[in-house]
Amino acid sequence: MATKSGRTIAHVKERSLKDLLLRWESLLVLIFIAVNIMNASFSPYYLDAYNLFTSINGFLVKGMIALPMAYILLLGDIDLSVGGNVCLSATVLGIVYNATNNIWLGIAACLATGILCGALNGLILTKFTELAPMIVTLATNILFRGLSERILGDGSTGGMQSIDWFSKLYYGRVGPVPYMFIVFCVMAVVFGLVMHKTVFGRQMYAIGENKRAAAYAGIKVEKIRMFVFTLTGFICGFAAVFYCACLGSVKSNVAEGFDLEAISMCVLGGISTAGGKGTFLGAIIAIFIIGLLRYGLGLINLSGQTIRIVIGALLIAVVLFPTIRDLIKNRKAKK
Amino acid sequence: MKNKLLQKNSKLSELFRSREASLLLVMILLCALIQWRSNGAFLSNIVITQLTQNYAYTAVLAFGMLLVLLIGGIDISIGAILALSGMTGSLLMRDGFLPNATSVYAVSIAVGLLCGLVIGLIVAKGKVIPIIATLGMQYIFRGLTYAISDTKWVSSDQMLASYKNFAQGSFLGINNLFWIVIIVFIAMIVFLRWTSFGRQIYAAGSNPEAVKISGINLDRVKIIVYSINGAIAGLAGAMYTSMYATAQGNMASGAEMDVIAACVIGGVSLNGGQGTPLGVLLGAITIAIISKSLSLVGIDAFWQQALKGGIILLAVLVNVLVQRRNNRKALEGREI
Amino acid sequence: MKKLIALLLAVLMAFSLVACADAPAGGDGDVTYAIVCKDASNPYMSRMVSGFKTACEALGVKCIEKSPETTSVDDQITIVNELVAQNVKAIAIAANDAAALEATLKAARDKGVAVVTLDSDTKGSQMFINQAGVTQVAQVLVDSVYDMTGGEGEFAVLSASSTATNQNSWIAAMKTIIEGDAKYAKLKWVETVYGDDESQKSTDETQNLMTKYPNLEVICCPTTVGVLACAQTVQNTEGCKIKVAGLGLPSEMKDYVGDDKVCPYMYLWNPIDVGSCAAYAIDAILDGKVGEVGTKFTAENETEYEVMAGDPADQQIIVGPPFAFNGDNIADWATVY
Amino acid sequence: MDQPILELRGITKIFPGVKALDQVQFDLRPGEIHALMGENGAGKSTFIKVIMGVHQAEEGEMLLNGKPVHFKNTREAQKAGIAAIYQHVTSYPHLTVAENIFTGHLKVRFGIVQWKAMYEEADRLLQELSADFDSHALMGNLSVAQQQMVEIAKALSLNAKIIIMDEPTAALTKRESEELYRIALKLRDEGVAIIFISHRFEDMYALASRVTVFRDAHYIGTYDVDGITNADLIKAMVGREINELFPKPEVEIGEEILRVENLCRTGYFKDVSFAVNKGEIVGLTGLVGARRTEVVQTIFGAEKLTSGKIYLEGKEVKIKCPSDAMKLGIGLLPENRQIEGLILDWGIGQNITLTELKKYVRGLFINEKLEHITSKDLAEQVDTKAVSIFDKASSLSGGNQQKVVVAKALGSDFKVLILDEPTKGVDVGAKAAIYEIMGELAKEGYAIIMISSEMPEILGMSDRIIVMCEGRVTGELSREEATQEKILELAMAKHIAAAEERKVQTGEE
Repeated sequence: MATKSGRTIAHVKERSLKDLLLRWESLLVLIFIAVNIMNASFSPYYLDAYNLFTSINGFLVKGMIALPMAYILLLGDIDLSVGGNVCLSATVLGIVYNATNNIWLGIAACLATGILCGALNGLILTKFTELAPMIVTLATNILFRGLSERILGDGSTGGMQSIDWFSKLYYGRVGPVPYMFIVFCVMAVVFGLVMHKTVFGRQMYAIGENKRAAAYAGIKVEKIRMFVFTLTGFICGFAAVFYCACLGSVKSNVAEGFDLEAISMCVLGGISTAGGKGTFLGAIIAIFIIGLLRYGLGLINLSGQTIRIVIGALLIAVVLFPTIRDLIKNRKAKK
Repeated sequence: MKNKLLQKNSKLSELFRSREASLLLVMILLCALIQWRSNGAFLSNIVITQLTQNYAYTAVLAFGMLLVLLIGGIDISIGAILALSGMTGSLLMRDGFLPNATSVYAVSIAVGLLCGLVIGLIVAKGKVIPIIATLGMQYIFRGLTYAISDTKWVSSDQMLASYKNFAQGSFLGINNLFWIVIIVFIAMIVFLRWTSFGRQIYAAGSNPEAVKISGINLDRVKIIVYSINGAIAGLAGAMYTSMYATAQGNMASGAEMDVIAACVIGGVSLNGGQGTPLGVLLGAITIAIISKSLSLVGIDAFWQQALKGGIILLAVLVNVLVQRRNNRKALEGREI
Repeated sequence: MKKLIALLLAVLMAFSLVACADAPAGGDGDVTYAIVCKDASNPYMSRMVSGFKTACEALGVKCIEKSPETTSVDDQITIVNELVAQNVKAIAIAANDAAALEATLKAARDKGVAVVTLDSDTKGSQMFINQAGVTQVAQVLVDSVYDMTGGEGEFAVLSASSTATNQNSWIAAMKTIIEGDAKYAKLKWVETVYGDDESQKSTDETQNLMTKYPNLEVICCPTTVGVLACAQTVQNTEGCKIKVAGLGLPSEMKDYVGDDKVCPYMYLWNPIDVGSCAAYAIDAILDGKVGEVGTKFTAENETEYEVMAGDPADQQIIVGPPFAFNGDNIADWATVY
Repeated sequence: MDQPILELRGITKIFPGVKALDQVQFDLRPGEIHALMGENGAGKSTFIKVIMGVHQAEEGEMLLNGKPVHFKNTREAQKAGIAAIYQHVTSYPHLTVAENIFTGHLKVRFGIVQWKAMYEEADRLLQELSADFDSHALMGNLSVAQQQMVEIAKALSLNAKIIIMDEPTAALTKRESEELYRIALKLRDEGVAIIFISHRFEDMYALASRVTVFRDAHYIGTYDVDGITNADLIKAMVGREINELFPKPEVEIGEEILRVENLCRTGYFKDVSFAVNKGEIVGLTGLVGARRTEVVQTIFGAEKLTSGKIYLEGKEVKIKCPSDAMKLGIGLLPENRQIEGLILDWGIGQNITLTELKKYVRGLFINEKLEHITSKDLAEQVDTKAVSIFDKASSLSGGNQQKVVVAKALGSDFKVLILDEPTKGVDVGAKAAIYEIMGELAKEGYAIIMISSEMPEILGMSDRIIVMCEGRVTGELSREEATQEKILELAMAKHIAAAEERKVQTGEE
């Protein structure tokens, strides 16, 4: 069309081993391996498959919530209300089950509650775009938990575990592998493929990088945000079902701190809270790093507070990684 | 010329339209409602004294958070810093290293300052996003609090009488803790309005890119701001332990959320560059009134949390709607 | 780059070495008992742990202590799983929920681990080491309210959080007692409030009770954390005549207990004994000394306990009646726990 | 000849992977205005930042009044009497004008900021510049031209002996530019030496006595403005000759494609009506504040329409968001490329395919191979100067960024293309290429709306010209009848009317 200079542009990416090694995920894989070696060498009980899967099951409810949280962070948003949402959804499951004696109704109500809570967040944030997601979800978190407290008062609700198959959702296994682990893996694959291989995923990246440019490229920014917040709500409800299967009894203080835990997992996985950056693989590895590190340190009976310090230090050390890497790169470039 | 006249005239109306004014209005309405519902018990000398004493530390924390939010940062570790510094001061006092109340306060502030400095360095030099840096440090500070205290408490009888009495004492009829709030408030006004460093903080939040080429050392601003915020959290730690005459590992966990809510209600923007100490003071008082009065007006204990969340949400939404209305009015007034 | 990786690995290794050095080796043929608390920062719990530990030493077994950060039942499930994975022989747990641990504890028992509960009971436990019967505790609380009000007047209850199982059951029992006996007809229970075991909230709630009910005579706090904040607030309020009743640790409450102070007397049982008793009970269970209801075992100081039917645990023993602390004995007990 | 007040020799600046400056030199004499020219990406902005101490040069030396100096940061440069006005206005929107003027050197006594003295001094400086706003105004409420004036006041407040202006006229209208010339000449007469960076030849002719040219991080030469021809200068800048600047092809104009009637947006514009036909290029022009951009943003659905109707090929359409507009075949190339047009951190390939990702979906997923090949083709079609489609958009110069935006639009099936200031911040070489592409598009049957503030561009490219003034359409001119004077008259219609009204009023009194 225009006066051609005859310049050609390469469309195949050069892949160098060095670039691969300098990726965030490589660091995570290294840490993951290190954590496992460490755990296995310091505790003879670590590599017992049955117990290992028991412990994995223990953090998978949080892990499930970390999946849509990755989307939320990718969009440059944040959701501090997931803990409250899980709590309220689980409460509704228990209450409806006890009122109707029908577990299916309970599950349906639980999922509906999760969706409603997520949609509420989404609605407020997309109708009032000038509001910071942090403050809105902070308030709705208090609201959701508060509603659960209103419903339950000083009591609790439960009895779902008496249904054998329901209890098996959490406790059931194929060989040593829990059903829930399989469910989680399927979810992780789906979430990962959507994030990296589909139009929707690419659009989320675009929104996280630059909302205005995304809108000008014809992406329905607010629709996608609304959908992702609602999806997060749905996954909260979904996770709440497994959570109920695990606990069998719900009080208004369950699932406390799930929000920051899920965010920590994503952040360690390289999904920046500033939006638009990170890969799903990173988040998945990070879920297992945090979970297994906790388990390993628990097996050698470190106190909870020491484990907390180790995890905080790990998080800080890893997020400092890019700065250190650039520092080294620059020094080399100057030479 | 026309422009100038317009501006002069609108000074007064601008005052009425400011966020502070609308917040004040909401506060007055809220107080009136509570006064009515509590059969006149709310606006009594005693309740106001209790309010100022019990929420003094939250207000002080909010001023520190104001600085951080002004430069476009955030600090969700202040609850943990409060605990660590308050615990350190109390432990040293218990073991007899500190002779008087002043030294306990000094130690707590120093510990807080140190914590803040670490965060500042990570954010400024390590180029880590503030929310992530403080999320990680929060785990560390809280963990350290348990570790140094061996998960034990420091109890009332292990504390100096002068330390405990300070929090209960008053001067000119105003509780000592609230005096601290007043002093920090005035110091903030002077600092932010009348010192060149204070103005640099506003500049840094208003346009961080511009700051880099205007001769202001952005990293230095960040480090100092986080350090001041840490020191203030340390001060709040001492206030907390002297007020409640006990130091516990889990104290003030989740305080950061109330503090951020207070700032946002007070008109501080999470994007930086906007917010005033007066707004923050009003925001902190609003949050205190909500927390304090819900049970006072006889609202069922199980409703309180849900209501608190609802009210915070409502306050934020109303603020946006008022702001939108103002903008629309301004646009409609424009001549085309 | 290689250097960086090497450095990181080295740091990780160093971390783990340090970590390893602190940790007691969990097993290798040794017999290990574990105790799991409600949360890490509760002095009452740490007294219980110390009793358990001492008893373990006396019995010649190893002891692991673990606590979640907050009173969350999730973390307790994780902890129990970690303990089971280490092949501990027995777990004593102060449950954060009356039902939610059932499946986890059952799984532990299926693996041959002895499970007892102490302080707070839960489904799935073999034996509940009951510090004092629920009715017994409720009775002494009601009686102290009755005594402090002089038989009639207004009183309020300041509890921990609405999710605290123990507190809830005591409060429920208090209600039954008051409603069931004409003796208490003139006591007026004005409100139950929750201080969430936080200093600020407890102080607020106490102050609000004073404002709302000018004729309030007694505040009853069945929580060791709440009673402290409550007593402190009442003492700091000039001209306040309210008395504080409840359950409190002598060491924390030393300043406030006495005839002329805000809390004339209060109750508690010895948490050290509770912990110690749990260890002996485990020992007896593993030895097969106890089984059926009615069998007996001896614990520290030759004290003999009889196994009774439990609910929701299979069985229970009751350590002893609540003990009253007053101005005369508080100073002595403050040094003990 | 005077000794240079500022002299730089052999300056080299390296960024990771790129040599931004390679052995460049420059000298500035007292009381002269020295133009610095070069294509985007030639290294001018980096050069300024090296002088100001924002960046540290790897090699070379800088002499101030014959003495070697080395600034570690901007403050040191300012203390030495050098001030810079940057390309993108670097103001603080939430602060007052006075404070913006004094940022970095607030008037402080005993550690206390002297607000009163500052406002007085600021007002004095603004008066000197004949500004029409006062120092209490909030910076965020000012127009770009007014903000520029604040930047100049800032330089004056520093008592600078050397002022560097980086593309100060880029965002200004002709009238505003002339005001700037007046100020610059006044400063020169007062003995201030000025380094003036610009793309516009008219700036250079109006002001400078000498001109230095950079190209691709190298120093090319320094010339007397009177002694060099236009063509030679362009050759020096782009390294080749550009013959025809406005290659407007003759296209037969077809049926009406887009028509808007009585568009209104409260507070911005009112009663805007016009139409554009197949194969036609309609120029939309006016002074800053005419709200041309707001009109097209509204048509595109990026902003909310208060009232009015939009017809596409004769049928009324409702456009609520950009994706509606794009589905209907309306494309917008926004003025603010860096914020609205591109995702700077992404490769150019992904940028190009973003709008039409669905085209590359095979099955459930995006076929990346197909995506890469298509985006490569599109990028080559507009002759983007890049090594690979994985180059980050931020690494390209302004002109090449604009080409990527064009390539992005080419990937979609649009009928109407709206180009908002398509050559703003684009260097001469790329400009010609963009005009050429525009011509080709018109030939292919696109209906084109082009917003521009540059008179030659408007006159050279448009078939029809619509002029706006303060939110209203004030006139429409055909290609034949349009002249610079007529356009200006329409663009200032409301100003003139206001002035006359004032005259009448004073007459009555």
